[in-house]
Amino acid sequence: MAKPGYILLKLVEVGIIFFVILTALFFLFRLSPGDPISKMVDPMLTPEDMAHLIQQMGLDRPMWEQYLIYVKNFFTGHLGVSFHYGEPVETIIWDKLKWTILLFTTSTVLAAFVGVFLGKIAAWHKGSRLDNVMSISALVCYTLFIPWFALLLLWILGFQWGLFPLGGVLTPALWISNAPLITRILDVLHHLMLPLLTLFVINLGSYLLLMRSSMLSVLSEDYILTARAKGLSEKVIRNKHAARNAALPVITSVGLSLAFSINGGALTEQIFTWPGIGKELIFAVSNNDYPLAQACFLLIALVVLCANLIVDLLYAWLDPRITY
Amino acid sequence: MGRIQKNTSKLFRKSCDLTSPLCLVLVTLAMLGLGIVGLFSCSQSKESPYLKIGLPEEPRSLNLWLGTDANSRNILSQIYQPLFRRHPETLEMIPWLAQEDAVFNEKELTYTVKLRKAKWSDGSDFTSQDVLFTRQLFSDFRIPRYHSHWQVIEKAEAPDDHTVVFHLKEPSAVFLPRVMTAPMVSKKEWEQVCKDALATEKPLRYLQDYQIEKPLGTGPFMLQEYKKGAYIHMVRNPHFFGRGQTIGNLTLGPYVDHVLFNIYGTSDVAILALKKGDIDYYWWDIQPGYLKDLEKDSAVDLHYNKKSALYYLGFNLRKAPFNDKVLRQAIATVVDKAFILDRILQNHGNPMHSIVPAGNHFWHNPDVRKYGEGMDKETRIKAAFQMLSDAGYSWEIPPVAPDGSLTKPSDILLPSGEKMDKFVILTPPADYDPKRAFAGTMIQEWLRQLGMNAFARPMAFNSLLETVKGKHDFDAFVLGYGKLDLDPGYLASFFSSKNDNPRDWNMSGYRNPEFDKLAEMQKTTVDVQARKQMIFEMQTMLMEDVPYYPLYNPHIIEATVNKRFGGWVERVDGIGNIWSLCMVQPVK
Amino acid sequence: MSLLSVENLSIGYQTKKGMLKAVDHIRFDLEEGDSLGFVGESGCGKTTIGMALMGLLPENAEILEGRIRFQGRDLVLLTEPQWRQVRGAKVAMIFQSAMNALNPVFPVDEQIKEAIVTHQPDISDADLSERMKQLFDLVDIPLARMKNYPHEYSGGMKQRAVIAMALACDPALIIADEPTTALDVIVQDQILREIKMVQQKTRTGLIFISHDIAVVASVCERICVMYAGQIVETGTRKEVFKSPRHPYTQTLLGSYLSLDNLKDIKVPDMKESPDQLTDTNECRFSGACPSCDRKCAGRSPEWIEISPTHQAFCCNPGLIRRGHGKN
Amino acid sequence: MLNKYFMLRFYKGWQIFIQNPLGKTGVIILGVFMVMAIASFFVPLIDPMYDPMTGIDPDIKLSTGPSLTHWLGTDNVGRDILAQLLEGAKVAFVVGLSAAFFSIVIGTLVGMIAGYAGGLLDASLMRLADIIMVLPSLVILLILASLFGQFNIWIIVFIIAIMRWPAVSRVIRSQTLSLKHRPFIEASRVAGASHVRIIFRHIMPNVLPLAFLYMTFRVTAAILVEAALSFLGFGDPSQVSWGMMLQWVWKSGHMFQAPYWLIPPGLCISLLTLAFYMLGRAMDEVLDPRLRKEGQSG
Repeated sequence: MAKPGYILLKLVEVGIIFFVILTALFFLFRLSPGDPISKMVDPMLTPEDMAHLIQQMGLDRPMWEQYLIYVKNFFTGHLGVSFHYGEPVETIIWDKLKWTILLFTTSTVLAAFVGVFLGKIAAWHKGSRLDNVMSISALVCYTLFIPWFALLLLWILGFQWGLFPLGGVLTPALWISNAPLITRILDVLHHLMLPLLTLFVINLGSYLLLMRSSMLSVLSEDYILTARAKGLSEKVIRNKHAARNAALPVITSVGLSLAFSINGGALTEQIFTWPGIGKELIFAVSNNDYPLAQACFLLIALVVLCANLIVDLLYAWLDPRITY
Repeated sequence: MGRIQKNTSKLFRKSCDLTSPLCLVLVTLAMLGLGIVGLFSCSQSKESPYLKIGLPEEPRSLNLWLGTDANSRNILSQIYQPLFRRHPETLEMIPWLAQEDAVFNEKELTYTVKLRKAKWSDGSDFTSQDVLFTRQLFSDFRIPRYHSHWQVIEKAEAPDDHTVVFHLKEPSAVFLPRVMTAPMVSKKEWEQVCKDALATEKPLRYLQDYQIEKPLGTGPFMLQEYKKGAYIHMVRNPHFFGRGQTIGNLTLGPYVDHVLFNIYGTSDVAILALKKGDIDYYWWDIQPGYLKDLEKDSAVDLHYNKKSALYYLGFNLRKAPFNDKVLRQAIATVVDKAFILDRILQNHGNPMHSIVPAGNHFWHNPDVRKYGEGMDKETRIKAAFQMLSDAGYSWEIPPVAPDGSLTKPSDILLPSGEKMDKFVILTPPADYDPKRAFAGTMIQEWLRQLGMNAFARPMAFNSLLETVKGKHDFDAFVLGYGKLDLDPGYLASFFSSKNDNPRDWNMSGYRNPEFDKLAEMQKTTVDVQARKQMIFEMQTMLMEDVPYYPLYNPHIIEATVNKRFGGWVERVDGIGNIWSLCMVQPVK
Repeated sequence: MSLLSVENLSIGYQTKKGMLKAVDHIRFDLEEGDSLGFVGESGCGKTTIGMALMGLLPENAEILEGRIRFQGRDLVLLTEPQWRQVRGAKVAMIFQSAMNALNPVFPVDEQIKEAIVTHQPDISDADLSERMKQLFDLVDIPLARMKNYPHEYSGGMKQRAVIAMALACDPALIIADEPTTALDVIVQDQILREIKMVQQKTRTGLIFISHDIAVVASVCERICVMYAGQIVETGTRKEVFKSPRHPYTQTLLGSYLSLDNLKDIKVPDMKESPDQLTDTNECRFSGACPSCDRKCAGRSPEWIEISPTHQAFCCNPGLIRRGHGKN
Repeated sequence: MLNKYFMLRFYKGWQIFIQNPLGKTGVIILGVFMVMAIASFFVPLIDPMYDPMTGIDPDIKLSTGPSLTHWLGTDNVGRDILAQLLEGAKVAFVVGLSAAFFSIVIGTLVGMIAGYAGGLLDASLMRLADIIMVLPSLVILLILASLFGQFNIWIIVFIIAIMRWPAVSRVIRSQTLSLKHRPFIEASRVAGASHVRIIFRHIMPNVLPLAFLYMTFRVTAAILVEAALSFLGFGDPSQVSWGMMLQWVWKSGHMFQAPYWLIPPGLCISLLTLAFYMLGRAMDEVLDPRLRKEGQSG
């Protein structure tokens, strides 16, 4: 279980992996064809200008030198300045991260709660019509193609019924006409709804299925029989004895999915033009904005690694029976 | 250990008890509730005094040395002003920050420019010192785009606060259109920054990365607030020199006090916002796909304007088979511009016959050699077949049978007798520019009817440029320039043989001594008419040798809502220009 | 009258292959404070009986006929809510695998308290903790360990805790289903003594289910030997142990006791041929019976009384009466 | 002999499998898509204008709704949507199956070797697996794709495979570990069988069913990733795929006007993944006895 030694080991491991990724990333970016200015098709830009720009970006230096600088800066906390925005990467990322966090924590947590709740019911009535309906629809939700689903929502709820805005995070007109704070918050929430709904539905599916199966395996445990033998009411057995054990894997997977949300995040943010990390990453990458892209990806990697670490430890704590 | 577990188990107790039906109800309620709030807030946003303009993307930066992308320029061009700019209709250079036309002294090689009594938006005066400073800045930092042109100035001096005299190294044809159109910046705002920058080992980078909260300019508007990823709020500049003045027979405003730029990520959303009336104008051209239902909408005005753009099929003249002029001409002949126009642009554009677009009416040479003009498919193929067979190309099965009927030809053989091996036409991918991608596909089909096995291959834009411009390792490609400068100087940069090296602008490797000579000459020819002759001459040469074959030139289609504001200024390249923003006024 | 009397109880499982009888016309009585052991190989239906007495039969099982009289009421007729009154309160169970019988995410005491509180909702905290102390003393688990989590307990302690849980509301009847199988011999011994001692102290009725006749014998006054869903022999510990009459009993004893007996014991496996459990009056052991002759074939066995307390179920009265000293 | 045993096992599995409702629906849906994929070969033969990539209907300029000549309508340059849909089915199968297959092959091999060899090799391999497992595959692909221009479909497949083997190898490994000390392995080792032989003749047949199970899940993942990639515009631009179609409808500004264009591709992606997933679930129940319906308890 979670002995300090174990934790230390894990930490070291994470550190190493991270450094590997960091290095791999650097060379990946530098060895790829094209550079930040190769996209500029502006006849007014002479080759001299381009050379000058490259030199100013420090891309004319030998690779190893660039690498050393990059590593040094990284460990002295300088992620560099974005080629595209000319702003320190940290500030940009923080700007975007706020929105990503807002979107994903809310959607994941909501989905987890509802999913656990429904999964519990489904498992409890295993084989009933209710169960079948629930788990099939969960399956469907789970396998929905995110962008497509997002586009559909956009089309129906946003366009046809005009219930929600079609993108962005706020209504400019509302904000400059210094509206009261509450209205602004509501405005943001209102913009949040569609992406939230998308992610919610998709996560819901997976959590429901997860909860259901883990609940089923718990229900076949002996202590459930014991609980029955005590003459406890079904409700107590289900909610207290079964659900709590069954919830463990879900809780842990919440941690993981928060990290992996980046995957689906890129898509969702792209479609709803939600100014989050995922969207930024895609943008930065397709513009060869090395510092920004690298920082974004490192951030993601870091989050994922930490999430895994935490999950490992959590498991070790929560469930002495599990050993790996 | 046990304790930890107890806590965690507590935690789970909570979590599980929370998951009650309430949760579901809550979620749904929240959604509906917010839905309503949203509607209310939207309806609220409907009536407001602002001129609302949609931007397709986040501007790169409000630092004009970095913000060279379309969106940044749209914003900055309202702030930083040049000494001269082009008149929207005549397209001639007219004084802007300058008081009157520049006076050229032949033998001294000097331009004398009188400046307006303009003020910076903070109320301080705009003086000749600022101009000198700007010039110094260009050369100190070798500012891309400007430095190369400003080099022509040997020295500049300011006899008084509102006069600047530029001493030129050599006569320059592009002094007004290229040099004098550079934005002027305030000494006050930049002096300190420049000092610091020059102290670092990467001055330009420092300058570009410098964060400016409120750009200081002389233009009609100034920045009020910039909310990243959401909007840019600009207000009228009380000190704008042009207000109430009549410049180029337009009495300038601006007639609106606030301009609000909404930043949208995608065109769909922006255009829907337009239809809903959330914005008055979307500063981007509209894909034909949207036109169908925009035309139905009576509240929306569509503006079709000529574009100074060039979309062309380029050949690699450095190697076979395209080093043969006849082959290129034959290909030019089979390419059905009318079809491309009709199918891809859905007739929102005009065919292109010279490198200089027709929209640029002053420099465009209307009578260059035209290929396959007015022919139908069959005659095209026959004509091309004729040209090729005359030049010694042959087929097992020729595309045109002896009896004059079209057949499916076998592979074409070069004059040397060996088979022409397959070649690739590189195009941008469909998502970057569907027009070019599909144009490529069609050209492929046409060439196959001549027995050439051509393959149109969409390629990610980055690597496309890398291959074509960087490595020169290609057969043919379809590319274009959305915004060509109105001065035809680019002819020189695209086709002079001295630019035929990697990363430089002569991508197809065109080498023609006479052309080079003209190209050099026109640069220093100050007499416009003389220069015009040369430019025409050059165009004729190019269309004879077809290193590039111009394909089409789309109209720029823009949409405005006519309910609140009117008076947009139409111009080649559309209504998105400073004139519009100076002229637009609320409709009664 | 007796605490528990089961009258020709039959229980069947609904499976893909149709209705399988796991328990076939069982009858037995149990007096106040008396202890009865069920012994037989796995699959013979003994666990099913236990479950039936707890009203915890799986969904696909149903009671086909018969009555379970407990304290004068017929448990077969109880509804689920009524069952809940009985379970834990009047009838308690000690489960097979003690290892997993406790919920890993709750402290032990909490789980036991739960049992009490469910049946005596208005018990005062004082009484409750008093009661807990008694229980833990009874099964001697140090009070200090009360608040621990199951996985911090040893196997034996877990089992003790389970026993304590069963005793929590001092029930009139305890059903112990293989309570010691998972434990090593030493602990097993302690636990058995534990159970016996407790049972005598609290004068509860005990039904002890095991495949190990020796274990049963060490705990119970009376023993029922089961085979293929039927009781084939019943009697006091002495009777069954000293003079087993039914061939199957003898085989069982043989397989456990005599080291010198070398003939391999054919023990037919239920799972392979479940159709044996479908209705048939023929002797089910005949297939494997060492002393079966053609006289048996086709005859249906009946109860043969050796003594008022000792009966066997066979179709060969002579054989049974004679006791045909196989050993 | 082992193979016969394997076949038998497979057959038994199939029996249970086909009784399972999930499995049945999955198979049916798959069948439909199979037909579509096969049809894609013949459609262009009817008329070149039905070629999904280059076929252009001469008398259609705008995207038009369903008609007799184009049952699902056309896209904005007059290409037949149905044809593209069929082509997409083909591509989806190719991508999904091949990616899954490669990842399974890699995963199984690594798993078996790691499990069988144990020791340092095992440890290092599993570490590697961990590292790869924590990387979000879509993002990786995005970066690679946009850095190196665009990929052709096979490179994408390959990268997906590379990203997806670890989960498999973990399972296979544990399975191998449990097999390693089974009598019949011991026996053959005593009998002097070479390691290679043991791995391939004795261990592999026993782990293959599991591998199959995982294959179905890989397929879903692969299809989704490819689609997502193409949707974001980093796919193979010279290759029609469902993701591409969605991307075209989105980028060409038809998503709010051409539901007949917007809905089919996504629907297909979702359905196909659903089908494979159902298959996986069904197999799960076949191969994992714990999930099977309990028989009687004695």
